[in-house]
Amino acid sequence: MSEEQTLELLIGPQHPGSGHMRLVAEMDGDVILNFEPNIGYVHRAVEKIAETKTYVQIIPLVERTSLPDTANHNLGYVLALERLLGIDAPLRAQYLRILLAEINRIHSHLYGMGIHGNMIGSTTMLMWAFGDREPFIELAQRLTGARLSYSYIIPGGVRRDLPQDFRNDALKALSYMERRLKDYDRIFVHNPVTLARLKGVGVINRIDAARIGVVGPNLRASGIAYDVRKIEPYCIYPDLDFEVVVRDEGDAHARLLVRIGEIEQSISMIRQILGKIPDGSILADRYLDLVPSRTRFEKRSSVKFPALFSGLKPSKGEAVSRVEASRGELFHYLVSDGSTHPYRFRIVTPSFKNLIAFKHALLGQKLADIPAVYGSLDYFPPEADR
Amino acid sequence: MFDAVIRRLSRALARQKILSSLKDWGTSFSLWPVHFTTACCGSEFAASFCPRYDAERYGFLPFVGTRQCNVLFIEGTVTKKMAEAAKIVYEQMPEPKFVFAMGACAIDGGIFWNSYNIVRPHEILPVDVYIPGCPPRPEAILKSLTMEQEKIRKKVTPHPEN
Amino acid sequence: MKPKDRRAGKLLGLTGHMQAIRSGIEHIFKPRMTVLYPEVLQDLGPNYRGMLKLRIDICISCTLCARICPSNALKMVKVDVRKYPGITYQRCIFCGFCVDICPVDALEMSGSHDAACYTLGEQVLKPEDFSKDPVIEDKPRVKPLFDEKRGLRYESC
Amino acid sequence: MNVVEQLLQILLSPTIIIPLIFPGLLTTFLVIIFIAWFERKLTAKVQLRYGPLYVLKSLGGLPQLVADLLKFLFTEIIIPKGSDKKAFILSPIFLFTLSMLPVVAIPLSNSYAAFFSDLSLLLVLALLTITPIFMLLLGWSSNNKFSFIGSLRDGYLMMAYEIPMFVSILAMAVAYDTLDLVQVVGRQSSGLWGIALNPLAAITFFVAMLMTTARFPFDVAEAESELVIGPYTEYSGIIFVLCLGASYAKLSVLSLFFAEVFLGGWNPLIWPLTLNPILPGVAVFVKGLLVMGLCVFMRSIYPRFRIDQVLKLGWHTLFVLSVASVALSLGIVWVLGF
Repeated sequence: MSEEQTLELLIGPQHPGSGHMRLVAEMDGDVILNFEPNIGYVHRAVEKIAETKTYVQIIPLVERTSLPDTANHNLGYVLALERLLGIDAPLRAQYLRILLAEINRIHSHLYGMGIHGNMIGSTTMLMWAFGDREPFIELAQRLTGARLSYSYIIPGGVRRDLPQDFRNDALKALSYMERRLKDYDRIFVHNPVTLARLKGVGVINRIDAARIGVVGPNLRASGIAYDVRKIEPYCIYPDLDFEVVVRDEGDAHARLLVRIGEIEQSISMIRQILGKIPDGSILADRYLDLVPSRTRFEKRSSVKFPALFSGLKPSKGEAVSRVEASRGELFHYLVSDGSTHPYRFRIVTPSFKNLIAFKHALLGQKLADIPAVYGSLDYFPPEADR
Repeated sequence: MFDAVIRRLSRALARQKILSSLKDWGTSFSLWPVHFTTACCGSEFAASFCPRYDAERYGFLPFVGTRQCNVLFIEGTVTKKMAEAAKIVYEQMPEPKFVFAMGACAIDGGIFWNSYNIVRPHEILPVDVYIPGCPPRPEAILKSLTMEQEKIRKKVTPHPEN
Repeated sequence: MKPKDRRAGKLLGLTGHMQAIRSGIEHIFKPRMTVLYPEVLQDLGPNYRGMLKLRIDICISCTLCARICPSNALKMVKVDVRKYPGITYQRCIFCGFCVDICPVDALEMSGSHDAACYTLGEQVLKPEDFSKDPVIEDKPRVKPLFDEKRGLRYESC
Repeated sequence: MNVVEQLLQILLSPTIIIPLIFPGLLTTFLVIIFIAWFERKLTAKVQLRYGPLYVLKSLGGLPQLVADLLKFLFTEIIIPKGSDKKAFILSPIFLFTLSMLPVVAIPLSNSYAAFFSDLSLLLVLALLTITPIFMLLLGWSSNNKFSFIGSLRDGYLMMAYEIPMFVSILAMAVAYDTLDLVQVVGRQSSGLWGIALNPLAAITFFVAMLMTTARFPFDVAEAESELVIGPYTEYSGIIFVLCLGASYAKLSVLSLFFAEVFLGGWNPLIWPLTLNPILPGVAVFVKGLLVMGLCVFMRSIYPRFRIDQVLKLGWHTLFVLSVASVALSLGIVWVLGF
């Protein structure tokens, strides 16, 4: 088609519907002929900087790739590091890790839903979702001491024990969330305008989803029950009873419904964890023995780092880990040359995997579908750009 | 001739105390940040508008276009690619305009201080208020707002460093 | 390149409209979630990772905090004869690693995290300034409590 | 003294007061400021937060819009390089004036109107029809892709709402057997208001009104997540306020119109209203404000439609509804024998 007939729209990086990237859409009238997300606006060289930092210093660094979803990124990195170091966390620490990961999954999904609502014009959904994130952020803050950047999971365990009253508070927040999900249904999820905007929009069918390598809730909305928590269970997921939420439609609305389903699953998982969390140590004995006895965690609610942590030296080798982050499968690859810094560090983030879905789902759609699909994919640019 | 008269008249009017204090009052309660998310601090920036903190109480309304807004909120790291966009956005905004640098990354790089791809915003933009933290709490954002409002109303020198 | 076949959905789903409107009206009468920040301060809990404070009298100058700091925000600065950590909040990411690795508990975290400043220089603290208490405004405090109906509610304490 | 008295007489004559003070410029201005504040507050309340507050805490942030206005008054006006300067500056002014102009044709009581016309029902709508032309000009002169698409969408939107709106008003004209707004209100003095007489026409007109004034869920022309802010993208300073004010002015005019045609205007004409010819106008304004409140409430409930869905709604549903409302009116006339 000749150039005069098409219109090239540059959406972003300063645009209410773009986030931290530029979307280049070639339009014929109201129909998208070609769609190119232009990424790299938030490329901060996380993997390269990691080579200049010690192993423990990388923990806050990997979190910064995905601020709404820090716990899962933290967990993924630490699992890889633990494989390199050859240690295991005690059972209670494992439970606490998954507890934080599931709390984080809930508020990360709410973040995505809120942005999705705002993208198609429902500011109420944005505000409600962001307001209802707060109880879970508050829970995580009581547990870890920070709102979003938890840095909670360390090699060999976790940094803090459950605070007092945490169980009651968490149960209250969970039942509140269950109540609120019904409100969301009424005002947003089953709102006729939302249905008109999202049903049948941005369809990725089962075969395409598998072919282009979409991950996470977006893949499960296309009818493929792929979840690392089931396929390659880590930590205590084998002990937990949960289902993989799958829908067959593959459209923007199905992706929204999958997220809501996963919030429900996470709620039930947190209930199970709170019910059967065992007593015990929260840091591996190997490190606990290195801490001066008067600062041991038995006498306080948080662990002390052994001085060793300022210069951990894993043996030569390489390790990988896979975890199911809120946005999909997260892969960490770590190579050690026996020094205090990793030789090579690589993250494959779910957002980067989902990026290709943009191009696929938006061809032939209308201009107004760009934000609808963008929101439904729950794409977080810093995570993709690293 | 006519233009010059008008210009002189309007300048003389704007220098009047009542008018300038009205202007300062209006501007300080109507700081509209432009929708320009530079990095991950955007998630806490959004949280400061959420019902728990509700920055709109100060008339701080996130608005859409550059031409209507007067606040540029640098939300976290500015990469080299984003820095160009940040400068363009700043130039597109009408005077008077204010720049907030949010988060450690927007002050001195934070944890990314030795990255090859970052720019320190105060090198390219006249920053009014710095908010430390990684990410800063929404409270800190609200506090920076009140500080900026005071600064506008009390006529503190805008950029003491430059 | 054919546009994909699509269903526009039922535009006249009357029950859906009625439910949405009813839900909207119901929420007009629900209590707000907002904590009125500048009038009251939120209690951040005992182990919140806020602004740092150095207790210079018990610091043993072991440099562990400066070595573990992921963003090189803590640096050892010479005071008289010994070196003590100084901090720059220009870079500090509030990870709390320095507090947790300190073998003598000379560093502690305060419950204050709402800081902002006009200039860059204010954020660099030498050991002497670092050992002062962070400025905490004297305002009424509220404690967030969990509630099944409202999510979070605030009670003054 | 004589000159002063004459001057006063001229200034206080209805021909001056009506366009400038009540219900003209000043009142409309106050109503716009109030309703924009009310929109922000109501949306905030549904979203469980406060909305504008600290600008004047004792009044719940009521002067917030004054502050915004002052800010815009004193900000730089940027005229982009590639724009058509004359059209760029003049079209918002025309847009705002024309959006407000129909107010003069709306009578506020039997004897209080800028000018009485036998065709005032049509006049109001006809004057409003001109505004989309300036909207198109606005978008075209900005020389920005987003404004261009936005104004085109506004043009398309006009196709969707104009005909149902006219036809639904036609239905009311048939039912009342007049095109004069004073008589329209007079017909409703029996207590049978237009909304009860012909609910179909009322619903059609209300939805068309939401479309005309770009309220949710039909604000496709200003859809912020895809088109920044549509036709107004390049506007800054006080001319942006005119652009934004135009849609609120339209809303205020149409709400008054709705109150007169469907909500009985100044009926019931009870005691305090009979004292002065201006007082019934207050009753109309109160009803108008209620309608406006309902319109801005939609923001907190709905997302926005896509443009093709709005067009479909306009032609498939609203048009059919409006034709049905004409049939209903004919039936009413036939049965009741007006």
